[in-house]
Amino acid sequence: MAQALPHRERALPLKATQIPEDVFHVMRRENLARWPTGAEVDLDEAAAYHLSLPENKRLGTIMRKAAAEGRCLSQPRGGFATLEMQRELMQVLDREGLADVVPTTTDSYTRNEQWHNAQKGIDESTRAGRSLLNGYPMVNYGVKATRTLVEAIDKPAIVLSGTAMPRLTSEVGYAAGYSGYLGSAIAYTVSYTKDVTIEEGIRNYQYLDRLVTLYQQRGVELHRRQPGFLTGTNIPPCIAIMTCVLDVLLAVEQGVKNYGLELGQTLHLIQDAAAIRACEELCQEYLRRVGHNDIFTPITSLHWMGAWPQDEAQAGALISYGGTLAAIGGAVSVTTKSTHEAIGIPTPQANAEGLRMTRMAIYLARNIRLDAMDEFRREKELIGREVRPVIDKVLEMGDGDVAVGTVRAFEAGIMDIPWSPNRQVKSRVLPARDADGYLRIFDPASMPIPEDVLEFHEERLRLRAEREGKAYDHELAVTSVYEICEPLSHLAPFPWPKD
Amino acid sequence: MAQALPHRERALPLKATQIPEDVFHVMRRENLARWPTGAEVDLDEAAAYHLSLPENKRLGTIMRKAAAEGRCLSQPRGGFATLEMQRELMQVLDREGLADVVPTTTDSYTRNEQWHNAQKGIDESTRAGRSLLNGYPMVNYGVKATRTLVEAIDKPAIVLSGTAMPRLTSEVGYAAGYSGYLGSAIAYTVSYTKDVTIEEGIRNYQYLDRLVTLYQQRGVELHRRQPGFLTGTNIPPCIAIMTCVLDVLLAVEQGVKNYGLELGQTLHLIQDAAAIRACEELCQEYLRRVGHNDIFTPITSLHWMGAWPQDEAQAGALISYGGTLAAIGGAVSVTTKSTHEAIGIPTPQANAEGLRMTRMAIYLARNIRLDAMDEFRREKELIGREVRPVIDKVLEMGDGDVAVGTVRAFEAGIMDIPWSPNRQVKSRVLPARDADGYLRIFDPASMPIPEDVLEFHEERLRLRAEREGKAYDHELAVTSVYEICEPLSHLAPFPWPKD
Amino acid sequence: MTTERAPDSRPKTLVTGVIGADTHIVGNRILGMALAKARYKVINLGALTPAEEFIKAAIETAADGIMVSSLYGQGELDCRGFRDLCIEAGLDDILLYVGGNLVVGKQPWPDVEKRFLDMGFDRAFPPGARTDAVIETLARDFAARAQGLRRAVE
Amino acid sequence: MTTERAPDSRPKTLVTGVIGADTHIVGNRILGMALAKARYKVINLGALTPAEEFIKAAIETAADGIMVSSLYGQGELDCRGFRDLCIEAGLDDILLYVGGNLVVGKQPWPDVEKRFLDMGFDRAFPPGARTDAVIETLARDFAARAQGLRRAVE
Ligand code: B12
Ligand code: B12
Repeated sequence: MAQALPHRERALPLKATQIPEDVFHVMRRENLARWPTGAEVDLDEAAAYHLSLPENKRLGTIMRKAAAEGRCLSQPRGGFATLEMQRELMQVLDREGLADVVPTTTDSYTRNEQWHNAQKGIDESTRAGRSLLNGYPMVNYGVKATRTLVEAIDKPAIVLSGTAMPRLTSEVGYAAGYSGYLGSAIAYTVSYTKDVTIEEGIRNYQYLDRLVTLYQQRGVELHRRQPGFLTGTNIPPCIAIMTCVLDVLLAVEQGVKNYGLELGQTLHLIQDAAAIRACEELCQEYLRRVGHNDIFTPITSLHWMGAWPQDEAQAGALISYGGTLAAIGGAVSVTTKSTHEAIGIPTPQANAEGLRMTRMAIYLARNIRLDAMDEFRREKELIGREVRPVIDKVLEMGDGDVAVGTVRAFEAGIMDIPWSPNRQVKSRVLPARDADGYLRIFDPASMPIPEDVLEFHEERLRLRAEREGKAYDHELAVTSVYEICEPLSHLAPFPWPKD
Repeated sequence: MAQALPHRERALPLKATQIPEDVFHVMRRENLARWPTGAEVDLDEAAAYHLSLPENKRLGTIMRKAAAEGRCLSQPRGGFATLEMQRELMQVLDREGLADVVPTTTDSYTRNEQWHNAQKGIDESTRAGRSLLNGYPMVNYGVKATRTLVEAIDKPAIVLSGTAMPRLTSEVGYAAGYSGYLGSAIAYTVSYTKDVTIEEGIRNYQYLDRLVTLYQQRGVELHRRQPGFLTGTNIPPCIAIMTCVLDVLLAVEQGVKNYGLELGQTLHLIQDAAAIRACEELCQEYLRRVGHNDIFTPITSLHWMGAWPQDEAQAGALISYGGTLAAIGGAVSVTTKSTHEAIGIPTPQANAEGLRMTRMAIYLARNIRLDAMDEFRREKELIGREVRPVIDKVLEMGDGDVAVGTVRAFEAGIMDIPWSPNRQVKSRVLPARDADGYLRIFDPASMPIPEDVLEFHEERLRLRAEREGKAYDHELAVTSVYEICEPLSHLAPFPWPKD
Repeated sequence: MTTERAPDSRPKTLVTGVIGADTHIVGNRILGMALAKARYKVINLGALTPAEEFIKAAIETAADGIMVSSLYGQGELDCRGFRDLCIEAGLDDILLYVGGNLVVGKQPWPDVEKRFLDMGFDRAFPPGARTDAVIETLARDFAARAQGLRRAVE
Repeated sequence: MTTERAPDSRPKTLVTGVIGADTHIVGNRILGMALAKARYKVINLGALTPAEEFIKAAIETAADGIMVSSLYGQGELDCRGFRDLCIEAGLDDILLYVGGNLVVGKQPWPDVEKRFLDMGFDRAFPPGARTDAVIETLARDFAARAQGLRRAVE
């Protein structure tokens, strides 16, 4: 399970500041020694390899261009147990799906550093002729083998590895020629682990972000990305954005410059558009406060991250709307799902269809922006009023150190995440959908969100309870978890009863 | 082919005023005698049958309720050659598709009153075990058989019969218990016929609308509907709305009260929303001018009516966006297509999937309205400035008679329709899509649209030509016909070339 | 649009139209425009054209080919016996193309194609065919005919 | 939510958790809430729980059943030998349920169900199962057990 911190490192107090070069050198050596393929990582050779890649394979560059040109790129998820299956998948996503960014999702054993289990998964999958792992065991295959994947496609590749323990996977992935890596200290520790502490999570991602600056020194601008979708379960934009702000503040201390933020879609057109703008603005606002004016922070919008309907037609509407929301919201990229989402990992073909559907939806909505609407402005301003008091409190608690503040804030429940599996997280904050389809906060628990804002949330949620003839209690949060996966006969019945 | 007008009727000059009861009596007798099943029509019995139907089978009522409650109903198209195939289709659409309104599309021989050919189609289809007709031959089957279709479903049924010659089909359909009928003089004559004159078209629909008032006198409020989508080929909202206004003015003269208007989607979110509002407002404005304050004119939005992409994923996005556009635009109902659109008439299942996808999309966008946006207001106002001068001119040309004015306006090209197959229509007006995705008028031909408005259209179209590096000529109109059916690799290529 | 030309200097004449009770004129009209641009002489009969009218027009204009559009699905009924009508009228060898959405519903194209070739059409085109492809095939077929073949071989 | 209750008066104890390296806690937590409401005593081990911990907890609490969640697709690997572990620990007859998205990808449910029943689970639930259905089945199975059967027959 969760790898304990190396001895020497644990002795150092947690701080947000950049890991000193000599300390990092030792950390890297210890890290790469943990599994045989670690020996394949040669930083100078890897940097040279990146520099040899054409522009269309560099995610950092592609994201900057897309942002400058107002485009919305598309990217799916996808990983299978063997190199061969993974290669075929990536080629289908590239060619049939027209993905702008091609992913490699790692399997969950790899994410949890159970490389022996991952090896069993590879072997069993090879025998069975089908994938028994939910992703590609990147560390087991190592740098050289994995590079053949980057070479099999014409687009930039990104590593998707939901984990609080990215140290070895990121070394292998970046060295293999992946130019993007998704993951961050707060977001993944709170949503992908049970026992990893926030402190450990922060230390692990400090490692990853520090690694990126080594590439930077060698002229390679890698893309880092924060998975602000968190537990994917009715995360109100403000909570996602709080983690975005804190995670980007942590990353820039290590020297990262090209840092994307992800937001799961709420499925409310105006809330999502407002969230995308607010996220970018608030991140930049707090970056400026600590003197950073040159950090590139593009926003990625994610197809609905909560429970999906089993009906493929309904799922199709979510996919397509997901493209619409991303395009209208002005996201720089969108991460897509498929019509198989409720059931299992999609086939390469279903995955590619999800991409094409999304791409067409983006094309159709390419010219629409809602920024001039009052409702948009009101919602964006509301998000600011939710985010700032909490972040300010976190920074205050850290006495100027964002890492320390974050740890303390989670301990105190000042920062809280809905539906978190992590024991270090109170997870008492409870969101629910309101009468107009906005995600609101039913119970803020100990989060210092202003009273007047909470009154507004409560009013909208009470209105929903009233309209549906339900009690105003936490069942509103539970029904909101199921809502989108309900069959249409329940969700949108024919309005007129017989007779 | 086109049935010549009965002798007596032709002798009467064309007028918009209501057909006198005694004249209509004769007209009906002659009409019903044209095919054996005509004898099955008994107006009093039919009216009693309608009154015996539960509320959920009355489209007139359902449309009023939906409008009052701000709902968007869903309705597909669909017709097969035999009673059995048609019954199965309607049940699948009702139950698996959750259609709020269940259609019966007639075949094209029936539409053109070639009932002998339709009979051959029935026979061949029965033999082949598959439909060789593109719809249900309603007149051949007659009232009693067709009533079993109405009885096989739990929703209101509507006849879809694109034709300028609806006299006998409408008699059979309404008598069979269908409570809605799609079709109008101007819209269908200009887009579904080659040799039928506008005058004949008007007379034929005067018959149909007059028939509806006979039911009304017996306490049955039937729904009539105008197919403002016209030739479905890049119809700018203003041209659609001109035909809506003229057709509703013609219908109310015959006594119709419950008259829906259809608008094909332009696929521009704001243009479509503006068009829906403008259509309702302009129809009501002109109705008030002639003293009608009690006409119910709900708007139906139609999934893209131009050429569809063959890729089912792309088609899925069009379907889903079609639900989004209808819901956000505030349409009272939406008419759906399927992923098979580019190829052929869909299977019942594919048709039902299109319905469910649309229904989910409507659910997702149920709370969004754009009326407060400046861009929406500007666009809506623009439509008014396009429609009024033309309608005012048409009414002027008719010396107060809208029927006469319409005929003269088409002769003079004052009213004109893009891509019309009808020889009576100049069809010199040419639309194209502009730089922002709005449908604009490239060439107004003889339509009296104000100069300043046309300058605006030209400016937007020139901008597109410039951006695409194309000449500013009529090829803009031709590429706009193909645009939406292009494969994604052409429509939205990966933006960065290899090196 | 294409810049391909008819293969020999005398411009070929083509009769086009939409057969039966079919009103879909858009593709037919665009095809006609493209054919004219490619230097064919185009006699366009428009929508809703009975089979007999195509043949009449072909005789009157001494046409080299007939281009039948059918989009609405009933083409399978409308097109039966079209070649026989041609033969009766003495147009035994006139080049016959048909294109559009030829049958009702989504059916495997090879089956549909065979059905129309069996009816005596020289070529059938699947849904959504583009004018460039049509014009290119026409050029090849007329070139083959100049060499005494019925049509070009693939 | 359901109002169904456990069948006899002594509340039954159920151990629940998400097996393996799986972090999907939402459905498991909601299921736990619903079981508690239906008067079961619920020992919830949370996400990322090794097979051994389920069994340890079952022994410690003298549990009547174990409810294994697996959502992330690797349940097929994680759940192998689960019944054997129970038997080794002397929990030969403990009621074993498994539910979630049990395998990688969209596979026919009857195949998947059989795979898990063959592993020794008493019941396997397909993706998206609702708590009401689970609780109803539990009540029927415990009632059957009171009558000496292994589980209720359909
Ligand atoms: C939300 C979600 C997440 C969240 C989870 C947040 C959290 N910490 O809980 C996040 C974003 C973190 C996440 C991560 C991942 N996810 Co995920 N996730 C989902 C999603 C969208 C919804 C799950 C959910 O919460 N449903 C709502 C609850 C109420 O329903 P439920 O979980 O199904 O539980 C109900 C029933 O199943 C049943 N039930 C549950 N347990 C049991 C037990 C018993 C005994 C019984 C009888 C019944 C029962 O009762 C519950 C209540 O009704 C599903 C797809 C879907 N369903 O739409 C994918 C899905 C489960 N995830 C998947 C995957 C692959 C992953 C990742 C591995 C990879 C990735 N894509 O990043 C990681 C997992 C990392 C890890 N180490 O585990 C796959 C699994 C694929 C497969 N089986 O083939 C799914 C199916 C998506 C897909 N199609 O690819 N995910
Ligand atoms: C626009 C349209 C209409 C418009 C037509 C306007 C007009 N007057 O022209 C309207 C709305 C009026 C209409 C009506 C109907 N339509 Co319609 N329509 C369409 C649609 C959406 C696009 C057609 C189009 O204009 N395409 C653009 C042009 C440029 O392409 P094209 O027509 O395919 O032509 C190209 C090629 O096919 C080829 N080609 C064409 N002819 C020929 C001939 C030869 C010899 C060759 C070599 C090539 C060739 O070259 C052209 C240029 O590239 C299609 C579906 C689709 N394709 O997306 C349905 C479609 C053709 N319609 C259909 C039907 C059924 C109808 C109706 C019967 C019923 C209804 N739904 O109302 C009525 C027809 C009534 C009648 N009596 O005919 C069906 C036919 C089904 C089938 N074959 O199984 C289709 C396929 C939709 C569907 N899937 O159900 N329609």
